[in-house]
Amino acid sequence: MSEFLILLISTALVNNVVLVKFLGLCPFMGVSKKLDSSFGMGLATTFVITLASGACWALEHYLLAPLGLNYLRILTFILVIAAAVQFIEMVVRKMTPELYRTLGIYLPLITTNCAVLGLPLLNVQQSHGFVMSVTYGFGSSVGFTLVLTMFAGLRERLALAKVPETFEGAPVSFVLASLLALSFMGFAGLKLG
Amino acid sequence: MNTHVINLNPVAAPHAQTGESVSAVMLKVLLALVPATFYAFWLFGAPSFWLWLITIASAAAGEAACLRMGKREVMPQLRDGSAILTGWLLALSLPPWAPWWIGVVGGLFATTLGKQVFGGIGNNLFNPAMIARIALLVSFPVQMTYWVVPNVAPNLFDGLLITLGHTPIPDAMSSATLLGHAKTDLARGVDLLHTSLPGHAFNWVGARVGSLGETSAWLIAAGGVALIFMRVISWHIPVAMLLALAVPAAIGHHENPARYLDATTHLMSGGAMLGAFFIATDYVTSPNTKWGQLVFGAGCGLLTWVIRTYGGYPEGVAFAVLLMNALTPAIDRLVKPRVYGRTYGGKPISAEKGKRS
Amino acid sequence: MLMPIVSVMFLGLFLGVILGYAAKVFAVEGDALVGEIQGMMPGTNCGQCSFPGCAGAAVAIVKGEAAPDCCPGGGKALAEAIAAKLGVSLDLSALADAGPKAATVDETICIGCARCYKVCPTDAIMGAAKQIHSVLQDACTACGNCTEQCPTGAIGMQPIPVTLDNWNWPKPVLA
Amino acid sequence: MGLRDFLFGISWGVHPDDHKRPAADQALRVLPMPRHLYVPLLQHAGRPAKPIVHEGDHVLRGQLIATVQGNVSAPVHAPASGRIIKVGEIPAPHASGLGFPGIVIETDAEQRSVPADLVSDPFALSPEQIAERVAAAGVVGLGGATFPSAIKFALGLRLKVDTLIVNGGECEPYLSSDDRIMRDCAADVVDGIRLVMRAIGAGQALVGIENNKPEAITAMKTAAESFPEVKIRPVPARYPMGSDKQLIQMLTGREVPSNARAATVGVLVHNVSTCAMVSRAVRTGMPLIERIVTVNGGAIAQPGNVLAPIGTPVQDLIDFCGLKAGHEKPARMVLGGPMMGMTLPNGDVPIIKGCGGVLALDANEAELPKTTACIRCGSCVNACPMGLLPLEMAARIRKSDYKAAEELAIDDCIACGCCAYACPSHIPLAQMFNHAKGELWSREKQAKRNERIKNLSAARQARLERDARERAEAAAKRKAARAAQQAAEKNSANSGEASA
Repeated sequence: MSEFLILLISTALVNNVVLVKFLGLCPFMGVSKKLDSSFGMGLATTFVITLASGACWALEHYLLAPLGLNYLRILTFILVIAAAVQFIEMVVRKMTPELYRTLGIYLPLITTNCAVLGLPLLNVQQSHGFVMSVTYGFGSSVGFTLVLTMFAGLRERLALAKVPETFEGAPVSFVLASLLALSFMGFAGLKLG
Repeated sequence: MNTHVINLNPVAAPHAQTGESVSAVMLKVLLALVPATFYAFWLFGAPSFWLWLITIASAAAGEAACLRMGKREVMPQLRDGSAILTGWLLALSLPPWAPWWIGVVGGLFATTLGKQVFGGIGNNLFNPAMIARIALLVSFPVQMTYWVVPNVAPNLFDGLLITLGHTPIPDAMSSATLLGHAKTDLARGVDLLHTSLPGHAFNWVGARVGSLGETSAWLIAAGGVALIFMRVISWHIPVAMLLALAVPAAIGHHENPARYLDATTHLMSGGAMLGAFFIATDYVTSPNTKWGQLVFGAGCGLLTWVIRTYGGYPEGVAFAVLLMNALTPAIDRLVKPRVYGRTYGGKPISAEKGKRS
Repeated sequence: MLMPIVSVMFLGLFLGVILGYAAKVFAVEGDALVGEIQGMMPGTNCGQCSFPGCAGAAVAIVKGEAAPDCCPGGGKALAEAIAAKLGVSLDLSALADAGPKAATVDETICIGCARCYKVCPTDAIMGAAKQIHSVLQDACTACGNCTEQCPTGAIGMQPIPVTLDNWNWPKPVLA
Repeated sequence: MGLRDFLFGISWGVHPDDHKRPAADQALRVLPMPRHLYVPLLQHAGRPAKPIVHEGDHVLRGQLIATVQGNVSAPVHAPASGRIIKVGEIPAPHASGLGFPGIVIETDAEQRSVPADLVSDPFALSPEQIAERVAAAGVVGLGGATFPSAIKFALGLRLKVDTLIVNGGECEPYLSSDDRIMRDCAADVVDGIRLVMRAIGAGQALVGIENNKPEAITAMKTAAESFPEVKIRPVPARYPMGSDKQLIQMLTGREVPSNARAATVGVLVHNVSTCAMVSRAVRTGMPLIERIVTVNGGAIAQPGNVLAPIGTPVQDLIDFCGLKAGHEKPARMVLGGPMMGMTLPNGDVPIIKGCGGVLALDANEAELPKTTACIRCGSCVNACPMGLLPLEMAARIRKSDYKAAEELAIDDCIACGCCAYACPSHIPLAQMFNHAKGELWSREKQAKRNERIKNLSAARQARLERDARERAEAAAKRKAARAAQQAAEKNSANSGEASA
């Protein structure tokens, strides 16, 4: 059990997918205007990544490797991810139309989120087992959700600040993201146990 | 009765104001820092004084430049002392004999990227002093971890030469802080019971290796308690932070003394006291409700202990405070005081509950 | 050579079937949003927002062609309600705050021709043939139909006067 | 400020120095009858009263000049005998300088009053009779809320309140009119308290008096000695202890739910001056036509309490107490106390039933410290007696996000001014919240208006369609009738030919 926990902490905090590996930056910047919608986005992304990690591992293990079709890896991974995103989009549209409207274009854009494709590829690269890759995917997406929600809270506070015109909007958000990344370096080299 | 012109912008109540003002509050905090700072000057001699001066000057310069660029009047905001306080706290967290450009880069970074970018006082989201310290620590690891043995105080002029980098610092003088020493020994597999602590590593009075703010824990704590009684800060954050640092340390030490430092070492060494009383209690970046402050303080203490014990860096206070600053908006959203006549959830209370409470 | 084509084709087919089935399970009927927003509009089809009636404006708002505060009749209350419904943040201070206007009749030159109250979408004008007319300020949305009809220009748009009821403390300008 | 208070005492509220002495200790002076009285028709919460007198009429002192209108309203009586010279717009006691409907009386020398309607034993009256006489006398809450007292009695009776809380707090600095009435007419106050208890069926009365008024406490204790059910409870002097929700919590520990009245938790709050007026109204039938007003402030030569008729211009009060040498005009005139008082544009404004004091502030009292940026220090959060987050609300109001301020429960803000007082950056928080509440209220009003307009236009649409349909049917019926008629002529013509 503790080994699972250590992996979770190391993927979520130590090498966080957004602030350390710098994957998935466009939804990180795009959706984080409001806390509720960004938490919704985090959950949707977590679902997609975890599903995709498992499916891509199975795909790699049972289809691509035995048939030697490794060069098709990215194509098939994207296919699975796109299907998962379509599925989650239908679910969100049905379950919470409010969230569907606030996420808007960013929901289908999960497909293009580089973390969603990146993580399965990393799984394959580090040749994780099935459980390992699902945990790795889940841990990283929990890290993504955590940082996205923290950043959304900060940006909501920032919206109330008297930011000078030249920095209004995206520039100040980028400065804020860099400072957040700076403070996340505290977890660098964190080894439990 | 002639009809009078409609006054669309009359003076509103209340017509009485408190005597308190922002600069008075900042002045009290600066005064609370004076004893610890001068003791540190006495310990580390003139170079630390020059470094302190340069850091404050560059912090103020950074703020002035940004204000002028933003076409806002410079003097009132400088006079309220927040830039000086930021510079001072940053200087307290630097190695005493660090070169001058560390102070300049840190001071400028603190007030420009740390505060003015977000719109000046009251708008920054991270503690400016700590952001600058982390930026320096990450970009100039050598200069930022170069500690000096105390009680070797060159006079004023030689001190200036050292700070300006003219005369090199003799190696005999350098040593490691207690936390740094513990971290390296653990890395080398030597457990804490057998490690040979350098003479100056731990000293009750505070004459030990470390940055200006790390030495005299007692004086800093005294300054902090004075601030609490002057009602500038409330006791919630410092008490929560120190408790959340001491409790896991005590448990850890009890379980496995070889692996974990004990509670008093954690409290007295490193930036714990400075962090708890002066850095974590920064108004702008900490929650403003009592319960929120308790959660914030506990978070800072716990993260400091985690980073010190398991993390890559020996000193975790700066990182812990910044991470909790990042969580402050979330804490403010979750922890709100109970409004009179409403439940914690915000719904009006029922009449029976009103009668009974 | 055949294997890659076949495997990808099967994968696509398999996923397509799942999505087809899911589409039926999670079917959602048409976008009820336009109806909701139109329900909020005053419904006077006065045309001040340059769209064909309130329905036209609602469609434009949902499509994003029009801003939520394009309906002067609804004022800030409506703009805020639409912005909340769309989940869009809205800067209301930009709304031209010349203050709400209402039609007022200049009794001295009104000849009682009764043309204006025929075109008023909310029956806000009271009057009979050859009698002096007057406007119910509370029901007037300042759509301006009456001003075009009036032969003598007796009816005009005046800002609603400030009284103790609608006077409000101004927002203090902060440093 | 003992340690216990420091750690566990009440943390809300502020402690401004109260400037009550020496004005509070001066003997009560009676204002000579001013030449003109400007009596507003709206001096109470609810709908304005309807005038029943005309210009040129002659009225006696205490005569009814405006009757109740709507269910929450109060009558207005002539504060002096004289001639009505105007029924129209008079300057309103409001910061905007706007006017509102009122009656101007030119006072005469004789000052003949309406004959008193004495009642020998008021306690023989039934609660309804007491409420009726209080309503007829136009008695309203004199603490400042000016809610018609009789309607409160009915509410209290209906909801079976068990405790009457008498508010002798008067926590606003400078003001001492309640203090003066407790010292001089403690017997009237206690008598009024017992009458109100009888009117609302309350078992006990708790009189909350701030402990910075020792003379008033002793006076009230001696007056209430023989009535065990009237209990005098000194409370710590701390602004806003006089606010009803805070006094209820301090005396009984009960908390009034957010959007409900105090009566729902079994208590009713009345001001000490109101109780004194209830006693006079029930015993002698004397209506509410005069009240004790504190005239104070740095610019006043002899500050003190003055008994003045309702409708007296503020300028007369200030001239009566005189300005200090070197002040030809006060730097600022305030109606009420410094914490919640309303700035007056000029002195021609009349005092009304709910006005407890008039302040003439000199230059340094009126000096506005410069507003600097908010440093999120939280002293406003500690000061707020309602447990709100003033800095968070203010930040959102600055961005005109009133909906978010509403979610932070701005409706519960009692505008006591503690946050603005405690703010080291001197941000006018009270004004921001009044602005926001006004904006939210006007939006709500506009939403209701939109709703009405939608119904109006829908009704018009329906009417036009009905007219068109009826006209079409009528035309169709006429055409059918004509066709039938032609057909009839044709076949009569055919039968004519056939027969011919």
